[in-house]
Amino acid sequence: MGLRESEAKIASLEASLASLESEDILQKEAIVKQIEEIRQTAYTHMDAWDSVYLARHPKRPKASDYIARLFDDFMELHGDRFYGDDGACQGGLASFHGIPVTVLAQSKGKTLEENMKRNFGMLQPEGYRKALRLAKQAEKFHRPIITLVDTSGAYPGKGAEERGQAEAIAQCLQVFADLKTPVIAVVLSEGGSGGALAFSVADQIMMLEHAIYSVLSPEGFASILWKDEKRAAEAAKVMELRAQDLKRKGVIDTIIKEPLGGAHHDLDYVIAQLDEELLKQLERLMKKKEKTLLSERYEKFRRMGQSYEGM
Amino acid sequence: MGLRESEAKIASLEASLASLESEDILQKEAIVKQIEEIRQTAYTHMDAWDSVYLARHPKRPKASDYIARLFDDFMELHGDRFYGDDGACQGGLASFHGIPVTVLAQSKGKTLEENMKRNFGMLQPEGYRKALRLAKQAEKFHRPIITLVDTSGAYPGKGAEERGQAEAIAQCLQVFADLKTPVIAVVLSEGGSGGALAFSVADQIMMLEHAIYSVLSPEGFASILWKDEKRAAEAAKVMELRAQDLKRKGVIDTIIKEPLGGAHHDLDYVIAQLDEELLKQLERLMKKKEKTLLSERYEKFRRMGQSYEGM
Amino acid sequence: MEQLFKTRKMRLDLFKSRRSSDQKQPIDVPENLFRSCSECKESIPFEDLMHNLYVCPHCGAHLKLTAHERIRQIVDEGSFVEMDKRMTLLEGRTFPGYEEKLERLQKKTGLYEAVVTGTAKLGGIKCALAIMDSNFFMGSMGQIVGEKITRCIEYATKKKLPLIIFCTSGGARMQEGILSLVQMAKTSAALAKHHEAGLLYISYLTHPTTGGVSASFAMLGDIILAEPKCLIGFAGKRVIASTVNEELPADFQTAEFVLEKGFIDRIVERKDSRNVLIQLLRLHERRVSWD
Amino acid sequence: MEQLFKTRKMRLDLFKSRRSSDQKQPIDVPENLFRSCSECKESIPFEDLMHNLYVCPHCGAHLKLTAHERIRQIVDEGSFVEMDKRMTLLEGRTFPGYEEKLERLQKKTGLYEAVVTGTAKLGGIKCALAIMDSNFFMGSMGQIVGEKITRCIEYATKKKLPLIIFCTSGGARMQEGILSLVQMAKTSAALAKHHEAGLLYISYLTHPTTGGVSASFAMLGDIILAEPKCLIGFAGKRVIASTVNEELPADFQTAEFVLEKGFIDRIVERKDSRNVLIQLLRLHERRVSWD
Ligand SMILES: [Zn+2]
Ligand SMILES: [Zn+2]
Repeated sequence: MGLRESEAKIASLEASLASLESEDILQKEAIVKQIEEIRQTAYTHMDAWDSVYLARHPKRPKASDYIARLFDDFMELHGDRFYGDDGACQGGLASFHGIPVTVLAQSKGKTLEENMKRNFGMLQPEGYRKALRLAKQAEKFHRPIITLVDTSGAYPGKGAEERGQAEAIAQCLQVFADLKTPVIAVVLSEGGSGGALAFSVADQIMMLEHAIYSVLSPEGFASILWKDEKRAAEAAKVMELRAQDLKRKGVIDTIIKEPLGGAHHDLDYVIAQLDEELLKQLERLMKKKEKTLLSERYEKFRRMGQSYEGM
Repeated sequence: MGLRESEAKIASLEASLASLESEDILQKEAIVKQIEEIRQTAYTHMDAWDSVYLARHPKRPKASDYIARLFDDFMELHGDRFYGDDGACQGGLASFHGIPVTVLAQSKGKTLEENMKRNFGMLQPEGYRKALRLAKQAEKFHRPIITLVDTSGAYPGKGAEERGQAEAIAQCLQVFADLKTPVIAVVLSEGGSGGALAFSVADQIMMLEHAIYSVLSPEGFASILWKDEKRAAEAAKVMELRAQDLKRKGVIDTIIKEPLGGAHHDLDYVIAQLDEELLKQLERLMKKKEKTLLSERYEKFRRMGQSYEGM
Repeated sequence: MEQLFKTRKMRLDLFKSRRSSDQKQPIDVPENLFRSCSECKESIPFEDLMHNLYVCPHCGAHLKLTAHERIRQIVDEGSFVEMDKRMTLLEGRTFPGYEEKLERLQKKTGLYEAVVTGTAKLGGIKCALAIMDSNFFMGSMGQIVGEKITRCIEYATKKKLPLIIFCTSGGARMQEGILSLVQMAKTSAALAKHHEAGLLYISYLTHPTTGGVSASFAMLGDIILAEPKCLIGFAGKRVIASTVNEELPADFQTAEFVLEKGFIDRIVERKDSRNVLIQLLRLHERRVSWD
Repeated sequence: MEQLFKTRKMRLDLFKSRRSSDQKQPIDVPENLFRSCSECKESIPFEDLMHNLYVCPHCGAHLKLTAHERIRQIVDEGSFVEMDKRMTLLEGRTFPGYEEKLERLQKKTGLYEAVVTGTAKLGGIKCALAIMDSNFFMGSMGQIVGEKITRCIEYATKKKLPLIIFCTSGGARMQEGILSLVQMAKTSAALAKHHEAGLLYISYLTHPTTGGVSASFAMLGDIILAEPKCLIGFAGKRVIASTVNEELPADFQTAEFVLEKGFIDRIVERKDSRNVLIQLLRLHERRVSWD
């Protein structure tokens, strides 16, 4: 039984629990016990497809929730200075434990209305260019950058192609690689394809336990390789898109534990860990000389995928 | 009699000359003499409004004529890498006496069709951003820049405002002020308002004898100050928009002489002078240390308009 | 860390009370005078208007401020020190009627030119400050405006100060011809040096910011703020409408429109402007422990 | 100065004659073979096609080249020295069927991976060169493609060489998962260093340049050239059409379309490509008398 089915089952058990008369104590206890068992089994035996489910869970906290809780005095700044202001990219200044930081977030909405404005967290070229502008501004003022990654991927739209999303993403990759200020990336939920990578060229990459980060969505992967979008669950299992897989491969550095059932069950728990880890890493990175910082960042990405022979 | 009227008169005299029988020798000689007199008077007693006429003369050579004659192997490069490729701004690489240079030109067309493509030499934001891109590229490779100025001004269009022509012009002014490579500007014909200024932040500013360079077109000036566009001729006379006025004010450095009647009467004459002067200045500027070059450029603009009291 | 925040909060509260007390003392205002809102045409007692920072209590319109009223609203009380106050044009006033108009405006406004420059403290942080005044020649930029702003920028660069410019301008001062145009280049060049020095420049756009000022220092801020509904644009609306031969959208060239097009960072209401500026200055204070 | 030009011209003529003689020697081609044009479907004798640089003589379509044919067309004869020729994946071929497919392609193409890297001279100027080959796994970028290109860039940086990359790619190598995605970052980081060193990078886009390659090194050239009509884009046309729920223009994502949108510098026909590259390299030769 996958997590989707388990949660459905729990929901139906909770419904029957509610419908029981107050005197059916034994029956109630049995159901409660059954719910607890399902919960334990489901949440402690999660596979990759379950992580995909949690990463996209409607109740999963969004970037704005983290911004509100992690930072003081967030002042959002707008616009790419070329074409527009992309609602899917929220950027601005904030104070983190008294340290001024630039925050760059991929933001999904919480309501349909907000999601229309935020394009469901899929950035347009303007979003990457806004991030680039604010990143260069952060560099000017030696201000560390914290990025929050949550996007299913770049937006497959006509305008996004016309206005050069390929170029915009490529610029992010090149500029962040050489940005003379510390950068920390946190993969919150979905880290899909080039859109996520554009915000992940960082000195330290953290990832929430049930976030996913992959070359493509499982659906896209199944569709391209097996011509069958419905085999997404199967794809998820071979794609190694979970935090634990990525840590093993050296693509991310730190896993932020989530409470049983996912971040939305206890956001404070996640925030507390993230806050501690961010402060620790920020202080570590801010101590480094610029040259060391940059050469270590270079080496970090340089090392990814070194298993070849026959040169 | 202004130049417009003189040229009209000459044209009608030439027509009657052509209609005369071949035996009317005396009559012919009289007309030829009359033409020559008008020509001499007209071309040697030109006022500002006559310069406006010549600067906009349909036969006046365009930036593309100068590019073809001054440079070897011009390779045009396109695009701003943000939104589009502006036909009103022609930029590219070329060789000038064996020296690689970047050429940035404001280009009017010669036919209606070409003018549609080139928007009559009025740049869109994309044009300024293309120039900025190529200017930064020139800086990367320590390649001198030669700009050719010929625009009636920025384009008063809806899209140009939406895509931030104010920002694009401002960026040109700031970036060129600090660009770490020699820049020479040549005002070819019309240098109108911020659109022209964006291409004129240079170490050396040359101007053709009958080109004009002003805060606004005479028509616009008359319309704003006197609410009467028809007083453009009068405006031209008080605006001090001729090369000689600008040299006196310290806004330009060198005047390139034109043949009697304007550049279109003998382009080779203009090219020969321009070629010599460009080479001389280029060699002079390329010898300078970067720091000297930049501080002299700064001082050049810093000094403009220093007549104040009462600090 | 917590202590730091407490201190900050205390300081902030102090400023707030100081400012509100400041605002409660009407200065030099004849009693019982009314002014009508330029937007909704409602008649408002002058004193009410002043206490409301010259924002119309009926429709929220941000009415025109003099440079000195702006300074009073923004800076720590008594901290403003003016620079180059009496600078005026020595030559080049030859355009018919120009000299007379300048003199008339000087008498009327008490200003010598369309910008007031100097230094001040905001929340205790020293910065260089230039405030344009559209009561003087529609805030148009001639040689003196260009020169004063350039000096202010240069002073900021030399003293490593953050810079704030409140923009309002109808564009270049036509009467000064080409020498007004080149002020765009001069001020932008000075900003290039300030930028190279790693210093903060906040540009604050107010109604209207157009023409040559919009296409130079107004658009070059690290951070660009704007007052609600103010007009921001390069070319004039009427000229554009006749070029494109179509109706322009109602909000064309408003701050809200320009924000959506990606060219300004935030729209800040007048009541928040001092606090926002202080917050920005604080976030850019030079940290001893850093670099 | 004149002498300099004469020498250059002589050199150029020499190269031209060298290349044309080069092209007149058919190499390893079985006689009387025909190939049909992928665009107009005309049948063309293989030898004619080869002499025409694999451009269809009927419709001008620029047909697919192997990496080695591209090298033959571009570089000074005999000047190419390959790097990392036999580099292949040691681990991470676990995806079902992936290992077999790699081996099959290696046998079929004679290549070890989808890119050939090395150094060569063009018009006598040495440069680093990477040429992708879409015959191998649609030119998709996995760890080896990323590693070889990164090494090639790093070599160019170390030896202060200009760099030319001929791009053609269907995108990331899905079978290698996240490690294919991060090659975009790795190659872009290497280019950042090459760029910082003030060196020239020319990106040359050929059919098709899409996905992860388009969103990394393909779009980072100082100068970006493209072959006529080649497909350039990030997202797939079908996906976009279903997202926007409308017909896309016929020329959507063609080189001509992308040129108009401002993202490439020039469209260069295959017959001109060698000369254009040489001209660009010459214009960027390091001048002794300068800096
Ligand atoms: Zn009102
Ligand atoms: Zn064909």
